[in-house]
Amino acid sequence: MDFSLTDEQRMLQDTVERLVADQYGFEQRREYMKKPEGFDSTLWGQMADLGLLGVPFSEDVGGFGGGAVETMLVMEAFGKGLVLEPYVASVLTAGTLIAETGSEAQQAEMLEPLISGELRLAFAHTEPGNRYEETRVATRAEKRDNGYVLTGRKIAVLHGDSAHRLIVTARTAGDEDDAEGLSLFLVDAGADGLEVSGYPTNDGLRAANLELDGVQLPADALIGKEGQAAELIGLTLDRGAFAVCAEAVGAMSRACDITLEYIKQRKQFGVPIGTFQSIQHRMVEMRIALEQARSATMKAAARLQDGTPEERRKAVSAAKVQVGDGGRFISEWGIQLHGGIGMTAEYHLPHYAKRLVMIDHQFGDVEHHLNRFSAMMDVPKTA
Amino acid sequence: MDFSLTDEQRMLQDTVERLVADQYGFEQRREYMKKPEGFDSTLWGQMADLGLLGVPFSEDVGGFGGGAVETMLVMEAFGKGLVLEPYVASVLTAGTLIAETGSEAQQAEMLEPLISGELRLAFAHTEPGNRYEETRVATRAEKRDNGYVLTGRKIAVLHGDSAHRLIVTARTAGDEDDAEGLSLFLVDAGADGLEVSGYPTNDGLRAANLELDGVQLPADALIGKEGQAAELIGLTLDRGAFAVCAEAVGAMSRACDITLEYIKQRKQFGVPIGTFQSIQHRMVEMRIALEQARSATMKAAARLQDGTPEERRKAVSAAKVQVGDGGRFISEWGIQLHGGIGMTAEYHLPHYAKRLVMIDHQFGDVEHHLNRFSAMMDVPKTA
Amino acid sequence: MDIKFTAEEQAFREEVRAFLKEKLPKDLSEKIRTHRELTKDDIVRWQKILYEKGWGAPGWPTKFGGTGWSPIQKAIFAEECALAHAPSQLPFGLSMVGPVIMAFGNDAQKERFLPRIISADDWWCQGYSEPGAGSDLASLKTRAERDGDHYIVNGQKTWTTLGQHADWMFCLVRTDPDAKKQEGISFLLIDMKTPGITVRPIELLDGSREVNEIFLENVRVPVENLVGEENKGWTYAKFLLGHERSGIAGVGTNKAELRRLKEIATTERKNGIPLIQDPAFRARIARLEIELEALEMTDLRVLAAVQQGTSPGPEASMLKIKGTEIRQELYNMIRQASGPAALAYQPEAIADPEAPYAGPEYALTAAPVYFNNRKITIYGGSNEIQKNIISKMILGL
Amino acid sequence: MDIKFTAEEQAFREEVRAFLKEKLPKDLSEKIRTHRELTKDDIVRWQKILYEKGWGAPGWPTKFGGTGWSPIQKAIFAEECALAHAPSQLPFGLSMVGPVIMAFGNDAQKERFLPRIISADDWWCQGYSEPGAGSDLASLKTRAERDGDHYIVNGQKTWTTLGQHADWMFCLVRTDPDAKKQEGISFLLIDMKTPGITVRPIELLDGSREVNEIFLENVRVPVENLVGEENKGWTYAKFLLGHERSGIAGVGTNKAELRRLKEIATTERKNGIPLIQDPAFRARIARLEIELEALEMTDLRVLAAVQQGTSPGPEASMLKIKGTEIRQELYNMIRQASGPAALAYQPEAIADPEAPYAGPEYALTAAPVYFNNRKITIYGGSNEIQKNIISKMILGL
Repeated sequence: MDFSLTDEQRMLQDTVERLVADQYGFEQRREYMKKPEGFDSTLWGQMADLGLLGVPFSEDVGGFGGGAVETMLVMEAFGKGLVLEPYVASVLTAGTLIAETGSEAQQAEMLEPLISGELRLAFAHTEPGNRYEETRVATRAEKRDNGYVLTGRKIAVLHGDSAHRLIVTARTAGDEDDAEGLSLFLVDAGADGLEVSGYPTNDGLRAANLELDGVQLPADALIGKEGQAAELIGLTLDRGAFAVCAEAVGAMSRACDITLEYIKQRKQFGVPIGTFQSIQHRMVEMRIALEQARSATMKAAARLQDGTPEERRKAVSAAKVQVGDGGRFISEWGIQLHGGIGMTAEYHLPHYAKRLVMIDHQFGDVEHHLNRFSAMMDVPKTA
Repeated sequence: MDFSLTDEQRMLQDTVERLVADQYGFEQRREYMKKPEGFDSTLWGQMADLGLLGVPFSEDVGGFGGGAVETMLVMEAFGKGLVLEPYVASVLTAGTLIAETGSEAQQAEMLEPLISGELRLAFAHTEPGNRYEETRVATRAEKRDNGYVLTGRKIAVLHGDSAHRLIVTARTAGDEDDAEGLSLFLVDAGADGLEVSGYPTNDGLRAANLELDGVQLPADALIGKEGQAAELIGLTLDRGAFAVCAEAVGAMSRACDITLEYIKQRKQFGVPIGTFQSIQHRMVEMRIALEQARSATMKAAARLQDGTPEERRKAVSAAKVQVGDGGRFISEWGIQLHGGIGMTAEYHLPHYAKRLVMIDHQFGDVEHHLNRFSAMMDVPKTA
Repeated sequence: MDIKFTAEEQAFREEVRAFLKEKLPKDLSEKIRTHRELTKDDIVRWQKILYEKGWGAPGWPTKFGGTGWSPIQKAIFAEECALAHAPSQLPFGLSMVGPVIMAFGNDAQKERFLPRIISADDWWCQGYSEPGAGSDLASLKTRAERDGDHYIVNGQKTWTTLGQHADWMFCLVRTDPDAKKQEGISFLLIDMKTPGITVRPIELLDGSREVNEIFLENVRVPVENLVGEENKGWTYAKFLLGHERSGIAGVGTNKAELRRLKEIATTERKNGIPLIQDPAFRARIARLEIELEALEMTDLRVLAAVQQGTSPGPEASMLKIKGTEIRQELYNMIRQASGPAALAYQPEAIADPEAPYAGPEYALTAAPVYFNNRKITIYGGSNEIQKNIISKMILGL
Repeated sequence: MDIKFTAEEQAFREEVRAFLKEKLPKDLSEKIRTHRELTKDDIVRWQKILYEKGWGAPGWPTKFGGTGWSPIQKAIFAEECALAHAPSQLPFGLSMVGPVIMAFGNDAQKERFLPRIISADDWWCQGYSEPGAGSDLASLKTRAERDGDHYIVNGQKTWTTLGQHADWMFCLVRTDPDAKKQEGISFLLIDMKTPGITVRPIELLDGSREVNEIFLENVRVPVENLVGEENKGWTYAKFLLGHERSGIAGVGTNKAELRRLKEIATTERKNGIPLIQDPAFRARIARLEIELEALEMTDLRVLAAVQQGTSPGPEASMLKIKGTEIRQELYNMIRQASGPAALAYQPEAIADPEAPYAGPEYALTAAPVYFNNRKITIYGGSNEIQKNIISKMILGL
């Protein structure tokens, strides 16, 4: 049992935190948001230069060789700055998938430009009919002419409009909710028959809907084994869920700090409102929610690193529930304790609130993960 | 829309409130609890003399001709005094059943002594296997020799040990959870084959478990039509649920008053703890819970009086949920705001808390009624 | 005790319902149903329709052109309007400055201002809050100095809802700088076209621009626009705040939003079955409905007391607390029910019902409405302030 | 960062587990599992078994006969004991007066008192709280006046847990009546057999008699029983309160009770199927388990910090708040799960495992345990006090 960081981890943390402190002021972030991609590509390049885009990849492909703990450190710092760049989409979900499951050719082609920031990927799984389910996929990939033809719709693809290539989940066999028959495909953003409609999200990030209308793919667009992607999809979604949990912990801690600072200086009836006991107790409850979310996220990190799939799934679901509930609690009370100023777009706090609440719409919400945990929970055998 | 009471209702309320104020001091109640029946039979006689035992019965059988509003007034006052007498068991559930469904002979035989306090009844429905379900009954009544033979177990029969006769639900046909095939039987407390094991309950009242081991009954022990009792059982349980809701409103209001008084006089660090904002706000939340529970109970009264069975069921379930949650909230915070003294048997508040929490175990708990309401709730048709 | 609406009340409800069915424009009700942005014209149009019918001022006595309805009738009208997705009537003239003018204004003011409120010819906004003052109105800084027949007003107001459209503002100003906090305040009516007034919209977290900062720089206000006596404004202000509270529980709106939540949960599918069949989600809806039904009854109990002459007083604070808690949870559940589609932020489509958008209709506004409605426990006296009021006025703490 | 127990820690856990399996008497563990009343002898018996093993004082350094375990080891031991349903060790000697004597007592006191705490030859109780003082310890009224070699003690203590069995009481007394509130207090050790001491059990709402009032009337206490310096007792009292907090999260107990809740919910049937298959009830259990798993991790984070020399300090308040909230909700759900059978109140059967009772075993204690455990958010510094501590010490408010 050891909660301390290695020297390397501490250096990584310093690097990211410095980057965020230097480059993610409130006004800077506003400017990044206005760019066509919805983030700053120069900064993306800087992240590459600092080695951040290689954090989860092994050293022999030019990466940092980091695991879940390293991901957690990066994402927590990103959460403090409300970083807009497509790190979860390109590096932690799609990128990790290629690194682990891509063919030698796919890895050779993509990992180096991914780590250097030239290539951006996105992971396209959600559909109008699947809400947060892992294996409910209606998008079909038909085998034809030594390749595949994809038809279907994807929604809420994080950073799908700025990605150069998309990893798309599609069904090569089976019915809509079968775990069997799911496959992963690489699709170029400019492919014929693919329409990408990007839009901003409520938290200032970006996403896209995809229309796949007979998109023709060569045989080597397949990632991994045909029809066997269910477990991989589950793992990838869990990685995404874990990443946004860590991001949320960063955002929650900033939201707590901002609120604490505010109630110390804001005066009403001549005294700081932080001297009112009901406000103090609420602030304490916010801090407890933060610590509980942090603990659950740390446990998820451990289980992603060394757990069985079942342990990983349970721990990720537990963390997503804690982060979902705790994030909302901190967001809502953060705004409430601020009063009017907490409602305004010109103030920083509500942007943390928006990100925290939107995180509940990514990679499964509280209800989804509570159900998943509940189904896996140890129970005595029924007599 | 008229929330005012008639003169008659106001007089009834005054009568009951005076009785409670005069006869239900803390020490008096302690003494009543020590009696073998668990209540004071002299007081029961007084209630009869005041006409209280006739409240729900029609005037032509010597009753008051009251409806749900009258029941509510009586029970709320009883709740304020934590009255121990078997009013719900004998008058409001079993008694009303006889008055509405009993044969002429049954009514002629029982109503007068019931109203005069000589005869006490109890309603025995709950079984080890049915929790709070209305039609899950395993107790069997077999037809034999121009009569019936009852076999089964009943638990948590309110005041079952002091009743002279018991109304027992049993199955004359069908499987354990069929709505069809349920019947009601009158069983004498001293019947052969009936074993009544009484015990105090956690709130200072009494209940009993029954073992029915081949209890032989004549044909006229049947109440109503054979096999058709399901709706009647439901109505009787709803009447019981409503009665304890009204009782709970009375107990909640006393618990609020006691706590309010306490936080005004109790000093800590030199000032009354009622000046601490967090305590004030909690007290306000307790009062809101009380008002919401009162409103829901009033609506249930209206629906019992003039609603369809479906409306009645919904309103009773809504009230039982509000009372269950609100009663627990007020009990737990009432104790917490009191601190140590709120934990002691010598102080009055915790006795309100115990009754309020135990009410959740009678006639269906929050979970049961939330499910029932949820199933009946209006929803749009599924596309 | 008879907890049913009387035959007359029921007939009145039918009359309102029939009127709404006939006269409420479909484009407006659709905008309200789907939480789209209303234009100034939308709001004016609906008020003029009510005015034509004679229902322009449900809360006013007949002698000032109001309906003279009883509290229960007003509640029935409000509920039916909400269920039919009618736009809300602007409170600034009808519920705020109007009653103050009726009670404390002179005849000239009554004749000049009251009719134009009902007919929607004047759009009013409020000049109460100031930057940094929160719920502490008495710490007011905006000054008005007498200069002949005019006051010269200097200062800043904020959180002025829909002030960007306003013709007139009612404004608390400090006329005696030496008086103690709550004294020396006056109640002025200011023509928004007067030189020296600048309106700056404040963007809220959901991107909406419904509140404003208002800067007043040497604004000349004729003395005839003073309501009541100089330095007595605090009395009128308190009167106004007391008046603001009818319909505060928002039962009708809550019912309409509950219905909408159920519709969404019936459309959305989870694991292939309608979300509303999910036992846990359905139980949460049931619990909200139970709370709302109880609130409706609590509201009626308060209304019945008002009808019999009791003041709504601090009980209204309970209604506000519970009503806003329920509404916020409704919007929270609508957001959750909308799933991943609720991520998309498309303000053009919220402003323009003809514009295209990505997701299902309800997902378009699910998150913005949730965020925007965090305000309802803050504005108009935060729920904490409401608890302080109950604590003091009802509990005597 | 490596969030796994080390091989050594794992081996230690196995050792504890094996010991418990072998040495923990079945009748005791069954009493604990089913929440029956423990006799004095039950508690002493278990302490003596631990003492035999050399584990009588898990929190003490080896030189005083303790185990010298690390914080993580102590946590593992506590968790395994809870999971095996071992009785709790009495904290009054081991966690309260023991550490005070070690830190501030003289050698004679150490030799005389410490060994007898570990061997369970002395049963200690605490004399801190006084009637009407609540969490405000400094308003202490019990007086001790010097009379030669003795103090004469007069006053009253209350909430003295298990004082009815006690051989000794450690007691805060006022030795300088003129000093300011927190000064002038001394820390005395009082032999409960001394004339003038009356112990009156207080019946709690569940009928249990675990706390007492203690009346002291001209009780003569030898001066040698003063710990440390006269009038410095407040310092020792604060030290003691800081020490009382290890294991405050109660993770092991919470785990054991969660397991029990699941067993009950598996046995109980609702509509003919096990209650644990009811989606709403099951989801509530899941949410508690999620909270508990997070609390376990929070607890380990604090322990790891302590292991590295940081003081547990105000973070322990968080553990107390969350740990007690979870435990109360566990008991609440056990009560609910037990259904109508939880109505029965049968104290004879709670006191005597051989006595008959009406319902299933878990229903017997479901309600009394729920009621009794309302105390855990009150005693030992109420959760509101804990929030005040965090507010002041961590948040700087």
